[in-house]
Amino acid sequence: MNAQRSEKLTFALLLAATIIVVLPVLVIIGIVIKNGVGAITWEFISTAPRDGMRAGGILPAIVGTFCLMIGAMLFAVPLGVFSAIYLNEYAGDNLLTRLIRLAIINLAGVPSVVYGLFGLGVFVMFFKFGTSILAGAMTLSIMNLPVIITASREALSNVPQSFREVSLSLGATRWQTIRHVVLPNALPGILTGIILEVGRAGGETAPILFTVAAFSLPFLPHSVFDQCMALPTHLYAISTQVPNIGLDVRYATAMVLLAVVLIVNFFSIMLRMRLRRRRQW
Amino acid sequence: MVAPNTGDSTPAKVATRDLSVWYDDEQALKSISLDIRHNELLGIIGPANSGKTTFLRTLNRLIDRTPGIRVSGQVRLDGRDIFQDIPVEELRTRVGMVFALPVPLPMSVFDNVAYGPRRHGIGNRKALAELVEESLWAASLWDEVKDRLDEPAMNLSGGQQQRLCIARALAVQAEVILLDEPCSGLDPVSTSMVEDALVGLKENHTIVLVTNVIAQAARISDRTAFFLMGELIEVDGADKLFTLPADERTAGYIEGRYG
Amino acid sequence: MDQPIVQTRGLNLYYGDFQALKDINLSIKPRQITALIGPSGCGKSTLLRAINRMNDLIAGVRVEGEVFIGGENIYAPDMDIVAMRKRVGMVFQRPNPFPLSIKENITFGPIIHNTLKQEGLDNLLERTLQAVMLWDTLKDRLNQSALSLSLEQRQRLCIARLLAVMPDVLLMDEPCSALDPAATQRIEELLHELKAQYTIIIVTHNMQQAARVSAECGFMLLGELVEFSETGQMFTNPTDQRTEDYISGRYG
Amino acid sequence: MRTTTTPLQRIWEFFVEKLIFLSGFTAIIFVVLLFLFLLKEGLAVFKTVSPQEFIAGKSWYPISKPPQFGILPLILGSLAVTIGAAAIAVPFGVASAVYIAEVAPPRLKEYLKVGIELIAAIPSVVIGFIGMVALAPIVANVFDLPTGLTALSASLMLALMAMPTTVSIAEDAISGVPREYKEAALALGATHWQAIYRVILRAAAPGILAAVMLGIGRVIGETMAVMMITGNSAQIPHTLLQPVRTLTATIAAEMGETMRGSPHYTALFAIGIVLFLITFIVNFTADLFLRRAEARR
Repeated sequence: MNAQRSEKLTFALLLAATIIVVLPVLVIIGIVIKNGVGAITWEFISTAPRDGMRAGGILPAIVGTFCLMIGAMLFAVPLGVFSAIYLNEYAGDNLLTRLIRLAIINLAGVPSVVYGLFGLGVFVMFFKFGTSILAGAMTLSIMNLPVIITASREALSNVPQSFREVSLSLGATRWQTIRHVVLPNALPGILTGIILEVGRAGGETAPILFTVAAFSLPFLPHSVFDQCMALPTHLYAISTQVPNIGLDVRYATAMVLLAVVLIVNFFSIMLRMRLRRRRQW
Repeated sequence: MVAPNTGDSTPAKVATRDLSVWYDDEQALKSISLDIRHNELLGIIGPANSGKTTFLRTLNRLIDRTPGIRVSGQVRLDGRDIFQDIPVEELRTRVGMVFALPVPLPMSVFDNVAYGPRRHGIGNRKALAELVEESLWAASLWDEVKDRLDEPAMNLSGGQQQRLCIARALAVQAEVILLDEPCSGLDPVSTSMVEDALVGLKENHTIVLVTNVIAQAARISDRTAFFLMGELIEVDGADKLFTLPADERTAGYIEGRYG
Repeated sequence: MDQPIVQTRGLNLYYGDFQALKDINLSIKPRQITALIGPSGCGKSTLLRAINRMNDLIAGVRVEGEVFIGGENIYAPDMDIVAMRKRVGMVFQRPNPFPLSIKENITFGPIIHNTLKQEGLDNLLERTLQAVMLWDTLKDRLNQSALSLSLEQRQRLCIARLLAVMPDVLLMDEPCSALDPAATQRIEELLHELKAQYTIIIVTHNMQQAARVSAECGFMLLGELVEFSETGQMFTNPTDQRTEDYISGRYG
Repeated sequence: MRTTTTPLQRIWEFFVEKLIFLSGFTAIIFVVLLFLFLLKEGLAVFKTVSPQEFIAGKSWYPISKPPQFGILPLILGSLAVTIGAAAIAVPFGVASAVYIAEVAPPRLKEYLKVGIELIAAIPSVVIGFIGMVALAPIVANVFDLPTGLTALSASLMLALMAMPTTVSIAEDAISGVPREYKEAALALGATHWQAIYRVILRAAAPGILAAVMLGIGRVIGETMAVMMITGNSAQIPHTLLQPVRTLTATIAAEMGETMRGSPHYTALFAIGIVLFLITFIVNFTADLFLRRAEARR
């Protein structure tokens, strides 16, 4: 077989592998929608569960998930973005920054359930927040931190050095340079990373399992020290803990969760595409 | 080493003494002693990696940003040591820099020129407008862009962008302007417009022009310095250096034996 | 007079809407060095890369006209590009040896073209490295990484890697721009050696280099081939005003 | 206009910069805190069992009397699932990384990347749910098993979850190989595929290894999906067709029922330490590879 022929065959095989990798995601989304859409009613998304979660809706879980997403970002975003600025704009390459870098990649790889343990011990027990929205949001935010730092740092380092040099050569200070030249140009990239993590905060289960989640709580939270329901834990509970729940209700819950997460991701993808089109340096 | 050229009676605007620069273990500049006079246009020529750009970036301390950099010796601006006596922001305000490729910031023409003054606390719209006009005028760009001030600076042609960068340095009232091969990306017409702008600026500014085109240095510089492998080989009036160089290596470079 | 080995006829090249080459008609004679000069952005590298279809790699490139290598139009639809590139080798601005051993760099071409057995490994290594004057320095360290070499040695290795596939034409895109004066001089000497066997087309931003090494020379400006003539003629008595402007340093 | 900054501005900048420095250290503080905390709570288990019994003990019966805390079945459970997932994820992941980085036309490349990102976006509890209700019955049918909740089902779903990490990092590594190598190879008359497998893949090898490691790290740390699909039986696995229980699932499933400070509670934290150490090693090695890849450019 000559080189060109074997090349064609190999590329076809690679394409096949790629399809096998990407196709399941569409299958999963398809299955969830097909089986769940029938059970989605206005009542389902606007009322609390009744009858041991076998009837009624999932409103408290939706609200709880949004509370956790927002809460997690309140902590993680400022801390993460500032850390990224430090690492990219101020820190040189020395032992300390290497340690920080190592810490960040390690944090990014820690299993989510270990974050759950950490949140349980530190926020629930040590700081005595109890199982609460506060403890859960803090736990999620620490889990989100490394990714936000990494994404922000990448966005910052994509701003051309020449922009910084121009600003400095005009006598601007370091912070002025960051504030007026670097940050505005890195912002879309930073936002992309943040939105991605909002989605992850909404979909994670293990870290909130013992820090915030209520099994069933048919009313909405009033303060950050309340427990709340959340979509992922709710799906877990009705799938494994509660017998005799209609499969369509479970699929519908999965569909709502998937919708929340995918819509958030969709925004992130749109933002990045716009960013790529706009960038011209 | 070359003795500092002090034949002129006016004190130097910028003076370096035994200036050496290392990148980690590699010495990029070797004991440079050079006086740059008030309101002269000093050309710097030399092959790639001869230290021209390093020299330029040392004069306004942009070199500080390079990891692993080490500097020894002195640089004085109007007699004051730039590493000790002058805050770095002030130094960079007074000693402006124009880079090899034009770097318009991603904002409008007006905002580009106003960027520096705004950082120095000028917020008054009218004062800014005047300053912008003056600077663009001095960079020989006003007529071409006066109706396009709100357009993104990226829309200008290469030659216009480069003059915009000069105007930007003028807007913070730079006294010394450093230019690092400013015409390397430009066509002949744009090149001659930038050159004309530089010659016009000479009246009130000290200009240091690094160039890889020997003819450009010969055309517009008052004096020319020749760098080779981190050393200052010689510096002399352009008429002399290009016709009767004192050093064999300068002659070799001008005749194009290397580079 | 030899037949031209490379010929372009009405060659136009576009990057999207931008026309980078305008109606280029060029004839390159075999076994001599031809230089292409001009200010940056004039299209000289683009023209060079059109001669072995390296431009195919760039999205949005459109080519009109013909390029003949030894009488064969390489832009013909049924052209075997791979076989053509084997005949028309290229040396790049930045030396780019593969991150493999010195030996693997040299054997790369012969292995993919199944010619290694015919020549034999030892012969191949000695022939190519001798030709670029690296044999004596490197013969005992052929298994070391090519990235351990100096810039000049890397560029020589890249040339040796090319000679291993026995091309007819060598395209060189500013091969000395990353090198210091002494290395430049030695590479130029190497070019003089090589031209006995190979047709060399060199793109350079250094006019003096073109004057030193080439027999014929083309001056390009804004995508046009302004002037093409015998090198001595071009540098002493150019026919076009723009050539004269460039040679006397009015640009850049 | 020489006066450049006002005192107020300077004070403001001072504080902003200090805040920035402080944030830089928080990441380190959290890692140290996380590890110290796990140590503090987890090491107490060794009052009840010896380290050998804990790591090599063959039975995990935390609520029998006396309780038995041997995590060997859990380690082997994690291992079985991980090997199964890696066996699928590595070849397919690397193949599609090559396809996306080198072969796919630009338009298709965009769509494929979005598709890969969507996989990453699906919450693991949804993957677990689908595995449980849609995949497990199929597996049970095909292999004629009493239940489809097995290591194999989990491996299949986890391979999918490892994909985004593996593909995108490997793709970065491949696209990061300097263009010049490819040009040089093509200029020697190589076909595109010859350039890929003889030069590009070898130049990208450290990055691809890192991608594989990080994908595996993702699988080891995954919790919800394995908890829902593996069948959660803490026995030493002999084939992929039987139920297993992983380290992560054990923590998630049992933490809700323990008393604070009880041996069971500390045992779960000790499992946390084990997980932390495993992922630390995985990430650390992957980072070494990545830095080697970077140094090569």
